[in-house]
Amino acid sequence: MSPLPVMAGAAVAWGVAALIALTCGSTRAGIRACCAVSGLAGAAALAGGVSALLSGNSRVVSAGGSVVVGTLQLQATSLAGVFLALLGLIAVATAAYVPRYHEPGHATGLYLGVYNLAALASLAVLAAGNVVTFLVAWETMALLCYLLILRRPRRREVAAGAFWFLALSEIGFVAIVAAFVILAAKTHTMQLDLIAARAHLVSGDWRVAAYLLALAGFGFKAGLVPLHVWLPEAHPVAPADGSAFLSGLITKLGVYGIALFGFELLPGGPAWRGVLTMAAGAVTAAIGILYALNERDIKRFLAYSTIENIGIIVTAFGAAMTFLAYGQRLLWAFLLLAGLYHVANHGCYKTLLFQEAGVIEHATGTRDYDRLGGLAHRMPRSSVITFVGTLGIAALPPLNGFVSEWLIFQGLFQGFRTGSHLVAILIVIAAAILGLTGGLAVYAFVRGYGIPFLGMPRTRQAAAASESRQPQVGPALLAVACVALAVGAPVMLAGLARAMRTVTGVTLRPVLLPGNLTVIPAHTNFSGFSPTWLAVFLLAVCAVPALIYLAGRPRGASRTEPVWDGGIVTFKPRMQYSAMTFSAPTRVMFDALYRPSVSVERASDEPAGSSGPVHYESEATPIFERYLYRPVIRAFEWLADLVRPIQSGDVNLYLFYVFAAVLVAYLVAAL
Amino acid sequence: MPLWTLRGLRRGVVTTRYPARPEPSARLLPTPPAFQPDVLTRDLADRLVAVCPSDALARDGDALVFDVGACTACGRCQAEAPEAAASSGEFELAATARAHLIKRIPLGGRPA
Amino acid sequence: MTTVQPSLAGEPGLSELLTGLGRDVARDGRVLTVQVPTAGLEPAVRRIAAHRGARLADVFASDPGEDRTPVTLRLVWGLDGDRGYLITESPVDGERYPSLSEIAPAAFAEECEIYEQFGIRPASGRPLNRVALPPWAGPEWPRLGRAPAEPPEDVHAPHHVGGHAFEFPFGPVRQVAVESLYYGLVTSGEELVDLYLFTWHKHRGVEWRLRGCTPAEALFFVERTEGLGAVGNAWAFAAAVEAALGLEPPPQAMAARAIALELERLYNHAAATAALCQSTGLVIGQAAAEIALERLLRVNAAVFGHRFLFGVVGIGGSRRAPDLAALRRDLPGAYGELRRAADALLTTNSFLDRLEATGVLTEEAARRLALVGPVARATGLAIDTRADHPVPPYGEFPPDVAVQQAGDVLARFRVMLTEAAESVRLIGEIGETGPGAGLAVPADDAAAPPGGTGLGWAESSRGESLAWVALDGAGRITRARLRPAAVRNWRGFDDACRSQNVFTDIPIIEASFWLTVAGTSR
Amino acid sequence: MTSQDTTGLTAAEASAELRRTVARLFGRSLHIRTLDTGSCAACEQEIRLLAAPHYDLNRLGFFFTPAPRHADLLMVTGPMVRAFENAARKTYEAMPDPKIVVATGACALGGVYQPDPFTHGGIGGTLPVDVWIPGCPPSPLALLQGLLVAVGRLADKVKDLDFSLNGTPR
Repeated sequence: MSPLPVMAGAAVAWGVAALIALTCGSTRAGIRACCAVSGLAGAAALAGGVSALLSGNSRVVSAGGSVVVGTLQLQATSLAGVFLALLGLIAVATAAYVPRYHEPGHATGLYLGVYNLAALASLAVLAAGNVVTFLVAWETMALLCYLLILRRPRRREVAAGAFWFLALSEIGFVAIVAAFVILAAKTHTMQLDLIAARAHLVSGDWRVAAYLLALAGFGFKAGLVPLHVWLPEAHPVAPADGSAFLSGLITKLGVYGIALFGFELLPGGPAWRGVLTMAAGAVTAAIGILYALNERDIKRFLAYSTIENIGIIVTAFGAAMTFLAYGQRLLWAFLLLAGLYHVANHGCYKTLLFQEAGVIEHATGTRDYDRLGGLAHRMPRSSVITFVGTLGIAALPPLNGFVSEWLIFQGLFQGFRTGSHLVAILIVIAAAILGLTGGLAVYAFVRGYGIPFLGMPRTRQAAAASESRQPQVGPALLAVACVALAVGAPVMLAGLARAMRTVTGVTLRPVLLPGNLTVIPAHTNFSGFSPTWLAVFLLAVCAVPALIYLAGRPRGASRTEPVWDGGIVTFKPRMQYSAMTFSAPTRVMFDALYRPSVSVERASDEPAGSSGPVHYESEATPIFERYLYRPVIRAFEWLADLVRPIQSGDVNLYLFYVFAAVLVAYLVAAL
Repeated sequence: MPLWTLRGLRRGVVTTRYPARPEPSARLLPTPPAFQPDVLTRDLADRLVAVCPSDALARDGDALVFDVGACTACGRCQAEAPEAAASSGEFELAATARAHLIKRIPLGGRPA
Repeated sequence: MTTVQPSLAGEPGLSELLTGLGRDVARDGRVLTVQVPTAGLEPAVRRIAAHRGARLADVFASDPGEDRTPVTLRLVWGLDGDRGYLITESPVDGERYPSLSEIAPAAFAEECEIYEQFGIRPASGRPLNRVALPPWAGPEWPRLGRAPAEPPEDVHAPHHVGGHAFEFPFGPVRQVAVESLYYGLVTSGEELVDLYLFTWHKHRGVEWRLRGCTPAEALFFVERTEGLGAVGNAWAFAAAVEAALGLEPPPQAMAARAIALELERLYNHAAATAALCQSTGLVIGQAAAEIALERLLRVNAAVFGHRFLFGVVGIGGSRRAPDLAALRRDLPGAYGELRRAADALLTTNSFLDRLEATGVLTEEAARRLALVGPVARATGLAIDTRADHPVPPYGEFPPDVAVQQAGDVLARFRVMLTEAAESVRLIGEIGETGPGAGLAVPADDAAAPPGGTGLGWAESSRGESLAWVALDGAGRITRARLRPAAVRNWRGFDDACRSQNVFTDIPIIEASFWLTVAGTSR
Repeated sequence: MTSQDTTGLTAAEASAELRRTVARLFGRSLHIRTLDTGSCAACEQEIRLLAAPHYDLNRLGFFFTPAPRHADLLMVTGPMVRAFENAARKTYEAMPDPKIVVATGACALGGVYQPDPFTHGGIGGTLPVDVWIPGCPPSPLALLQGLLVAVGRLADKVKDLDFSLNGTPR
């Protein structure tokens, strides 16, 4: 089955779904229909992605054309296949999620129309076989996502968040255009596969320039620090499935762009290019998780965690490029593989977590961790599903996050194979930073799961939460996907490795998987483990004590007593660890980064010993907004003031401008 | 810290051998009184009952009812009537039933 | 008390203070009593608080009985500069009286207590703490006076913890063999933001219970109000009764009391040392201090017949004669144990590091909260009733007051050690004066009918212990006010804990204060 | 509220039975939780001294534990202040069966305070007491003897004393 027709089908289906949504999205039936079609489209995209992975790069197909944008050229590459499959999966999950999440209405109809078109645009980005097609699709996708975020345009913060997204996206677009222009100019073609083929025509400096422009441009979308500021602003204001789509897929499109330039179009290059990418990734990962740790808002927390995961992926890519520069083609291919596997994993559990965040918000009316608590009793199904996702994203065995991060670490640990001491050390440092990140991630998600789901409800709303009539299928589906990606990792990796041969030309298969479900990081003499058997083993480890307990449980009479509370009158919700106090140690340890500003109001200062309400705030300084973006914005405002005078609105003055311009042009030509 | 261990060792053992051997310091402890029935008359008993601050003493007919549990060994009764009450010297007073601590001392004294 | 050195009110400052305060100044020995109408209370308090060496020692109320009005509000000022006490009496009609804690913050806890017990509250209307009554105490709950009219939740400070902090509940059932007490530790996860105490779990209503007792019966309860301060509190109470009845204890009895008081100081400071070692995890040091403590308690038993010196103090004198032979035989050895342990501790850096700059109290705070005893002296406040308001035998054997400046745990520890040495010296000297038992013989009833009021004080190991009694014609107590030192110093504990400390410092600070809950929730 | 109520034994038999159980179950390792229901702090001081070198209750197989969950024996001091009753019950309920309650000191035995609106005047009415240790405060030696009686390693000696100086002057 060749992928392109299937993808075409998906595209059509999404178009139809958009139409249905726009026309009759105000009725529940309309929404159901729209979602059914959109789900079909997702399934088709999934199938297309998988087949693209299996059948390798298809040839470029030119479909129609126009004077303006040139011919529309499409191609299904196995690199895009990964992202296609992810897009399909997310779309299916979202289709299952939307009908219960959104209330029918005109705005919902509009929103769903935009969403389906955005999915379509993303598909186009991934299928683009030609620079212009790519750019047009990319820009369309960006604008549609902007509208996606604007679900409730009345609210101030919504407009602000959406604007952050659009502004940074446009800056990035400029860089991307420039990068493509360089390539097209040097290789005299617009066709991506030809560009890849003629990459040798691009001289070293131009190569680097193009790559760096692409890294920056796509970095804005992917959320590389310091280009990440839109994520924590845009995610909270979008609807849950919207932010899930943004985090699960749109940021991955940025990653796709980086991979496209770094591996497909411009493979090879100086070592420092890889090291730079790696450094950017590592810094992004660490800063992302550190900021996540100090968020009270679930969605902002998840957004920062997305930044962290993007950082991990980009670190893997950067390390891969570095290895290639030292001729380690095996590790090059291996790390690309590991990075892509992490793309798939993160797409699954991050979408899951955002959808569950939406469920929590609908059930309790808040996203503030310190207003939740005890939901495990009120929302058992959600708590189980979220737990799977949390295990995954915290990279705890046996779930999928652990597999991909293990692969990435194993790749980084082989930095010594570069032969250069400096680079080896740099790679190990990157590994160390990722190690810190991993530890903090566990910490962050113990908090991210424990505070809302365990303990006592901190508010009446949390105590009254109910998950009846809340969407369950979508997240459940993704949870299954997470487990599959973990237990079935060897199989998936096999397929992925085979597919990536078309990109890297390296055959990993026998080394990576010597049968018996064991994964080996590129070099047989290094290490290896079997995700499948690990899962089985861990289940057994958990089961054995349970069995022993059940067997040896005393048969005598037993009492159940409340938790020992020191004999206080009543346990109050204010007496449990809160999200911010749980992460207080990091605020102390990393205060150089947070620059926390502490304010305490208490009744107890005067008169002596008077107790009463206490209020303690510790706010982290938004460094990047304050010290990086604000100056830039100021500069632009200043420039705008400068040029305002020439806009007088006087016709004669404009005529004079025209005359002057012509004159200058004439003189220049004459000289 | 090793220095402290040394200090501890140098200090030697002070631990009592009780219950294996009797503890000499026990004789210093205040102990509940024991009464001399022969000299106890009704009015003497009533005087003792009156001075007892912890209601450990009561008179029931011709017996002085002494609640060892309630006694704080404050010594007021001994001060009131040295001829009739003296420290019992008993400090091993733990009882497995409250009733074991209620003692009836017959009033054997002839009214003067 | 007849031990009046000439010249109370001889000082210029005091005389014009008194003239400023108004007409009727009664004088009983070293205690001045001034009638101040409620209207004039605020300026009077300002005037006195501004007076050099004046310290708000206690605030309490009493009513004529049967919940009748007016409630009389009494402020007891220690005029430490002028070697005397000043009591202002103000009858309060109605529910409100001028807010004292606005001027003298030390009055706050008593304002709360008076509200709970008599239903009158400061006019400022600021929220009050719960002190002695449990949250569910309704109007039917036994009180010294009328129950408050307003429902408590309108008046009591609510405990909300907002923002990035939470309350760490600790108690009332805490570690093994410590008293019941509830801490609310408000923490940001690392540092301590705030701390409040609930002590009502142990409130036994002693003052409520003493009404109608004879002083002798009352003394039995007073000793058992705070077992680790039995002598100090009993002395203060007995002195108050003696002042009320005009009794004069024989000198040898006062000497016996003094010896008991210093022995009490010794074993308490040894116990505090042991607690400090325990809180810093210095096991062997703790053992050494506990050996000293046990031997000191045995000295008590050998000298006075009771390990905690119960029953030594009697109304009008002393009921027990010290066994001076045993004292001279055992005390040096027992104190030697403490000395050795202390010397070793003062050379153990791992120990001193935990104490230094922990639980800091400034002199200003100590003055503001009118703290007493070693806690106050460790901040540089040289107050000691033995020196400032001497009663025999301290008149001729003045202690030299140990003072430290730092105000941290280490400073308190050093103060305690210096005081322990001083106590041994005093015991030695006073022991030479032939102390013995003996009770004052009451003056013949016809001449002086029993009754009246009196104030008494003593420097217990925790600081100034005050007592005030009013006796009716039958010589029974109509109102007895006990103010052990713990009442004052617990509120300093709040401040000390808040000053830049983390969780693990709190046991250390508590040990260095060495207070009892029994003393404050009596 | 003891664990033996159902067996229809009298309180004395029940506590004797219980102490046999304890002697069997806990042999020579018994964990102690203390509870202050309004004492004057002297009893607490004496209990603390049990662990001090002079008495060292660990040598007899007794250990202090702060967690009632791990405690086999509850040493209760004080006259059971009514405001504290709830906490006292909670502590008792938090202990696993079988458990021993030791009333420690004259207050706990009803010596100092009479029942009144503030205190129960003794813990007997609130908790099922198995062993009573008189004394104000009971000295560490008395406490040791009480603990040994509680686990059946010493006899209840006071039962046979008559506290009369007849014949045998001391």
